[in-house]
Amino acid sequence: MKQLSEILKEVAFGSLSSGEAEMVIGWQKGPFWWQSFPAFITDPGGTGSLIWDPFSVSNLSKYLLKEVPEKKIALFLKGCDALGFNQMLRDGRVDREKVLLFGIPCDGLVDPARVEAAGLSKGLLQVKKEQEELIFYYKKGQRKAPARDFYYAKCLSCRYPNPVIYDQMLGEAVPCQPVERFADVSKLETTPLEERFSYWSRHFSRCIRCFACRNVCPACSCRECIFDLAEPRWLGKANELSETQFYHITRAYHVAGRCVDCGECARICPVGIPLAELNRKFIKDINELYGEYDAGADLDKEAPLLTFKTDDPDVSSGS
Amino acid sequence: MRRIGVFICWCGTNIANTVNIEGVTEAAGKMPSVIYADNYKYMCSEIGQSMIKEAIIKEKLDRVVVAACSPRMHELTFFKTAAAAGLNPYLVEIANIREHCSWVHKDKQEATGKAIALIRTAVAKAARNKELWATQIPVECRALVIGGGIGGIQAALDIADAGFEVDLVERTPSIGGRMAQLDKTFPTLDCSACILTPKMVEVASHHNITLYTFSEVEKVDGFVGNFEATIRKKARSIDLEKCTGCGICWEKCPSRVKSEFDEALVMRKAVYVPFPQAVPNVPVIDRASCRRFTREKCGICRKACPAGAVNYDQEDEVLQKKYGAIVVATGFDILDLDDFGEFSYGKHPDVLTSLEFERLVNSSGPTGGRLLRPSDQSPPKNVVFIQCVGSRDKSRGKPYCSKICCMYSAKHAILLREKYPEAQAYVFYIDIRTAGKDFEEFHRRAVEEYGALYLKGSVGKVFPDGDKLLVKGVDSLSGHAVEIEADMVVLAAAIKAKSDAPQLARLLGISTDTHSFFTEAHPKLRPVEAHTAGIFLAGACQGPKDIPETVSQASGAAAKAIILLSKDNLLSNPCVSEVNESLCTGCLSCIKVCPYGAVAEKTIEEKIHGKALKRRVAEVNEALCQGCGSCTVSCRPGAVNLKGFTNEQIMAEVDAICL
Amino acid sequence: MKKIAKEKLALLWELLAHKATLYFPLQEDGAVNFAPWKNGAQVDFGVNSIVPPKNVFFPQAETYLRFKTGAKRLQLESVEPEEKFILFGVRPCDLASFNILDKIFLEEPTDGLYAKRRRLGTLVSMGCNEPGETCFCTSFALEPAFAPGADVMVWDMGEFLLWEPRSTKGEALTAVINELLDEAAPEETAAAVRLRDTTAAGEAAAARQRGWNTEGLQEALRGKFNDELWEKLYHRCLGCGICTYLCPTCHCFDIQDFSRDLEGERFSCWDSCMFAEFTLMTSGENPRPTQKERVRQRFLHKLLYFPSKFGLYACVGCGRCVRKCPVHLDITQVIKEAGGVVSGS
Amino acid sequence: MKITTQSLCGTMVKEIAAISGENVAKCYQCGKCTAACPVNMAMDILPHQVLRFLQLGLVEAVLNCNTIWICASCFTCAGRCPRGVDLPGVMEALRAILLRKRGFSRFKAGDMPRVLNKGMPEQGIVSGFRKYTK
Amino acid sequence: MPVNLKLQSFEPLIIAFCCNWCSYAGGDLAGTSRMTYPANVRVIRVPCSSRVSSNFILRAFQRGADGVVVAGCHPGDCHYTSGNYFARRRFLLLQRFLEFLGMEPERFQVHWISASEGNRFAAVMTETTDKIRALGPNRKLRDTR
Repeated sequence: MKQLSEILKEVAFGSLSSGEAEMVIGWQKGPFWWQSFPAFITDPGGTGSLIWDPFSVSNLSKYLLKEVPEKKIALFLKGCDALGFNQMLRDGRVDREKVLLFGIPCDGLVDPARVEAAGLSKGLLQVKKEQEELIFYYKKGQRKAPARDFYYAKCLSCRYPNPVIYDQMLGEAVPCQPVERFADVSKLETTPLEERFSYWSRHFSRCIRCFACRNVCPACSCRECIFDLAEPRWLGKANELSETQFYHITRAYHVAGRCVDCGECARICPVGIPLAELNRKFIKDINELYGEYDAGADLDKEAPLLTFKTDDPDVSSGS
Repeated sequence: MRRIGVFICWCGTNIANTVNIEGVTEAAGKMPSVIYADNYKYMCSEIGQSMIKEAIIKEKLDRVVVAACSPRMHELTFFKTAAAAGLNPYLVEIANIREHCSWVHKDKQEATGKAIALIRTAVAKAARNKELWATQIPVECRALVIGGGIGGIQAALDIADAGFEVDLVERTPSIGGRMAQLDKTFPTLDCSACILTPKMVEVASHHNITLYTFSEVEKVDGFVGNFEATIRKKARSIDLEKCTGCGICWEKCPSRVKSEFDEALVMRKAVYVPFPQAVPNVPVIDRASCRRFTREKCGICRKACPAGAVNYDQEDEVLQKKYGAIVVATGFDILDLDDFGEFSYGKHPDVLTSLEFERLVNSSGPTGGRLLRPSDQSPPKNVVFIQCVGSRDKSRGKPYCSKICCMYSAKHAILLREKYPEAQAYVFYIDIRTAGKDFEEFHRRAVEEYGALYLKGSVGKVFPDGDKLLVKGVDSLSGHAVEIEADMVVLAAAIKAKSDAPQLARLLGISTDTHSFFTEAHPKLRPVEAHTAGIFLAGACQGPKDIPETVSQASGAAAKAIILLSKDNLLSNPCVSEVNESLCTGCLSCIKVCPYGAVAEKTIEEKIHGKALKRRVAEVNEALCQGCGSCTVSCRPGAVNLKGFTNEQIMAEVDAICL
Repeated sequence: MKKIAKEKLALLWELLAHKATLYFPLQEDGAVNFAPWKNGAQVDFGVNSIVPPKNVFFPQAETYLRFKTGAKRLQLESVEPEEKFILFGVRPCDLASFNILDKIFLEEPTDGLYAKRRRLGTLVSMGCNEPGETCFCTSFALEPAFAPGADVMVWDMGEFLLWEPRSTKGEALTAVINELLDEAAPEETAAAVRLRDTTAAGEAAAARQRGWNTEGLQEALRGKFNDELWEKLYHRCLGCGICTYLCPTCHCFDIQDFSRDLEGERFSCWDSCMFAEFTLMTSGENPRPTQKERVRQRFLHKLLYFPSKFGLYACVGCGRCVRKCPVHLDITQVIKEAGGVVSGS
Repeated sequence: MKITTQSLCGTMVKEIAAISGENVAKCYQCGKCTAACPVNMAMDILPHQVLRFLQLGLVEAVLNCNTIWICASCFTCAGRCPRGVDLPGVMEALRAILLRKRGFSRFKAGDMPRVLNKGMPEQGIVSGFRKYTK
Repeated sequence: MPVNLKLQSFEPLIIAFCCNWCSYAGGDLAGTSRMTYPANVRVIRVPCSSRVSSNFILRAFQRGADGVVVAGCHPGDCHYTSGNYFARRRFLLLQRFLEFLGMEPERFQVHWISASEGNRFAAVMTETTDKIRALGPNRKLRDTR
């Protein structure tokens, strides 16, 4: 990873100093071992602060919505980010001509919670990845452990570790070894109705309506979200379970057939609602009912909710 | 605060028997924004209507709710009532308390409760109704007819006779189409050319018709009343003005290629007129086979032409034309028989398609009308006609009936016997379908007077056997497998849509069925209209058809076009979608779900933080939109809304109906 | 000082819950949050709650008025809380946040509902044995293991909890559960003092390592309204409400109506200065048009406007925003960059 | 079965047409004759099949069946035929060919006593003679 | 027994979104043919089943509907050619999703009822009412205020 980190700095420097890009979006490091965050560099001299480490999890493509679209922007994309980028492209929210994409192969990123759970976080200064291992650095000494043990759940089921779109690929493609991603959904599907209802009610009742799941989502790219509209006010602001249900049903429904399954919503939810399971329920059903469809990857296929076949399965009448 | 008036109809006893009118009136009077509530025995009667009108004026009502029968019944009546009192009709809402209430419920208390709920719902919606106005769309009073077969010819003539300008675009060098290839026509045995050529000439000479042969429609933009088409006039390499049609050029031309018009049974020259009665009777140079163009040698025709009409440098001409209406009459093709190896078609020269047979009996055809076997130019004695080759065949062909084969095969059996009284026709059929005026009689004549032997059953295989063809089939009526030694086998190959029909459909924004035939707007009630307003269908491009049907559909399509063109302006349905550009994200999902191509993308410029930025948004063409509202649901931020059924209105209805 | 053995805690909860609604840090699906205790609930003192306990006084949404239209005059009916409650296990930082909320809701015009809840509630604070990785309470002059405003102060001493009533409300509560309490031995009391000292010292050391303090911070920020700093910072902000909703001191709210037909209610609900609609006016004008102005507002409000007006910073160093911000827009880094004085070593 | 022009237009076919005065091609095989026939249960080839066989030129098959003898010439078929085919006439022609041209006899004098014993009316016996023998 | 009594006294509220061209007309036909179905059903007229947004359905549940029916033209017969095909996809997914969240699938139903199927309209509404009455009041997506 060290090497990739260096290449990343070089191409960032190159694209800014050559004028190919006016801004580079990459990652920087904060004081804590787990703090890697999006960075926006316009000065070639600032590219030295860019990093690539096991915590560079933020999807950078979503920022293209906010940045003034006239600027030519260079951007680093992981596999999941690339899918999100493609979805935004499909939604007409980014201009392919105005971005320079550097692809980063990524076989997984580290979930700080797993490091903490393993009791490795106390006094931890830095975590580095070497081959398949993580090296944990402390004031005194270091420890090693298999990297995959600490990956985010979303990374373990990742099916696109290598970007599907880029102008330049940085580093070697990594192998793809996803675990079954619908396991949780399938399990929930078989639990009794009432149990399922209380499961979701419990999770939804924790929701604080911070909208982080929406704001981080590359498929949520509306200029103004219906949840924010004052007229008509679809979503009330009361602390009322039915409204939270409305929010989560509608959010998932709006990204149905568009969700690239990057898992960011679930990752950043501050209260731990398993949002990805909602999205994956739709993905699973769409795959079963209308044929396999990978949003962000299957660019030659029409989005499942924007097309139909005359012999589609019928809506059972609830009997 | 709105000023809503509610008018409750008794409908004689129809409503009043099951619904407590007084109770409902009282409850309605207390609903939010309702300032007036009254009832009457027959609201739709003159007295009832004047009651409403008076109340609108006296009480200064700004919304009206009529609780009566189904809106599908009297909505228009009450719209007019409101309009007469100066209220925009779209401020009226109907609560259906008859069909959906008093007639389906027995218990008076229940029905009364439901009637109140329905009225409350209508009141809630009405409060959010807005004035709507039908917009006027000017109509370009010209028509475009695509396809110069009998359908296109008839439509063009009818529209032109009604006094409108028509452009008729035909892809091949001459108009005439399939009908020009035929010899006789069933069931009267009229000579096809004799009845067609006068019409072709009429088209050419009609002062309202401009003929574009050897031309294609490349692009169609716009919408009903305002289409703009791009027409490519391909280079003919012959000056239409100078050419006299003397024929020296094609006499001298050294290049020979298979004649499309004669179904490849003979050769034509590289410079050619497809058939002697062609309109215009001016040759074209087929550049793909002309030596001048393929090898940059030759030039004989130019030297030979006494009129100096040959022009090798002619270029394609691209025209932009505006039209109010379009008639599509692009005809059909014959199914490719590659998958039907058992008939030896293509392997034995005496196995023919019906269209080839047609050319062989045609006096302008390759044999001058003497029916001769292509193999040895001898007259055939036994001819086997096989029906349903690819028709009614789900596995290798088309599941539909090609409709005309039964009749033309009977015709062929008759023509055979007329040419050779000793010859025997055998017809293998699955069912005989003779639904048409004089069709059954014609078929029976073939059997009874012309001695054609009809065998109900299929042919399993045709074996070339010396100079004969051994046909093995079955007569399922007698239960016998049969063998016939034939001199000629004629296959009634299925009719199919033109292979490029889907492209044309895309270009025009109309739809096709699973077999690529253009789809009509309604199979029963709007059979000559396409789904896209202002586009009409004629002939076999919509499905297999015979000549009389094609002609009547063409006249029907022409009549529809004339109705459209005779208006200066079109009034559009005001309940159409609209886009709130500030909310529109430009994902254009709406375009994907619109069945009418009524949504398009446009670029707007706006200032964001002091910078002028361009972005794409959706735009609804009100002339094309039919108001289904599918786009509104595909729009996640709710930027697309359907006037008359807005999100706000329906949400208010939901809130009110759930109380 | 009293103490209670850990094995008696279950009895304690039951006794307290019997007396009043008992809010506890409860663990559910791995997330710890304050919620009314019920039998079988999983109490977790190990980490501080994700959502701060401010919602006990300042609920996410709260109806305060019911109305009826249709009659000649609008009929109004106000709603008031009646329920007594105990908030158990509040950390000293969160407890300090109530002082900040008090400045808003108890100063004129007083928020009656908030004031009543403050009166109805008894606060049992639990000292921190060890500050968390992202904690920085000492930088805002707080003590990790001691909350001056608590009605009762408790410390987790391993085998038992030390229990020290610190107000009349605290004394009253202690009286109720007295049967479960034992007198703490002097050395046990001394241990609590030691605990206070070591945690404070530990956090102070950590603070030195962080390399900033609030000395002169307001002066430094006063000239920074148009500073490039905000330009640099705002880019990565996603505009979500995590920082404000998880902040124990954020107190912005909106007023909304809910109605059915002729009846309805008016409620206040949390709002966030991070949201674009927060300052959106009916005219369509938005004085904070981009995330830059919103990010600047959030930090300047906490670190400059609020202290200028009320004399204390609107931050208690609980570290929730540092930990939960998806893009690590870290307030401690902002302070550092904006000119918080870099301390000694 | 081979079908040829010869078999279709053979002399027998022409003869049947000449004797019956009927064009068997008129028949379109709807089967009304068979459906209406009161004695079809005793026939080996059904009435409409008789016509079909003749359309195909299968004269011998028809001459060898019992149908033409079972036919009672009741004319139900002719009365109901939508194509107006005189099927009893065709049956008669077939019988005539057998009786007159081929010397066939279905009923011989020696059979008489057996019938008489059954109390057959005289008129029936005379008719039988006319139908079954030369 | 008291439990049963309580169940029997429950009358569900059922909201039916009917497309103008087929199902609403089918409802009209049920009326003109004087068929009967329970008064629990209340119809909202929309131009096409594709006009029905999930938002409306959820809103109906929030505001107290015990069951929601969307009715449109039979697939292939849509007045607007293809609206019901889109609706079919949208609602099948929604139905399965609501069930995934623990909602009884009977509470949200989709039916294709043509303008000539007055009897079917009445039968569907009767059956739906019976089913939902048996399920009892819906509390799952309901606004508790």
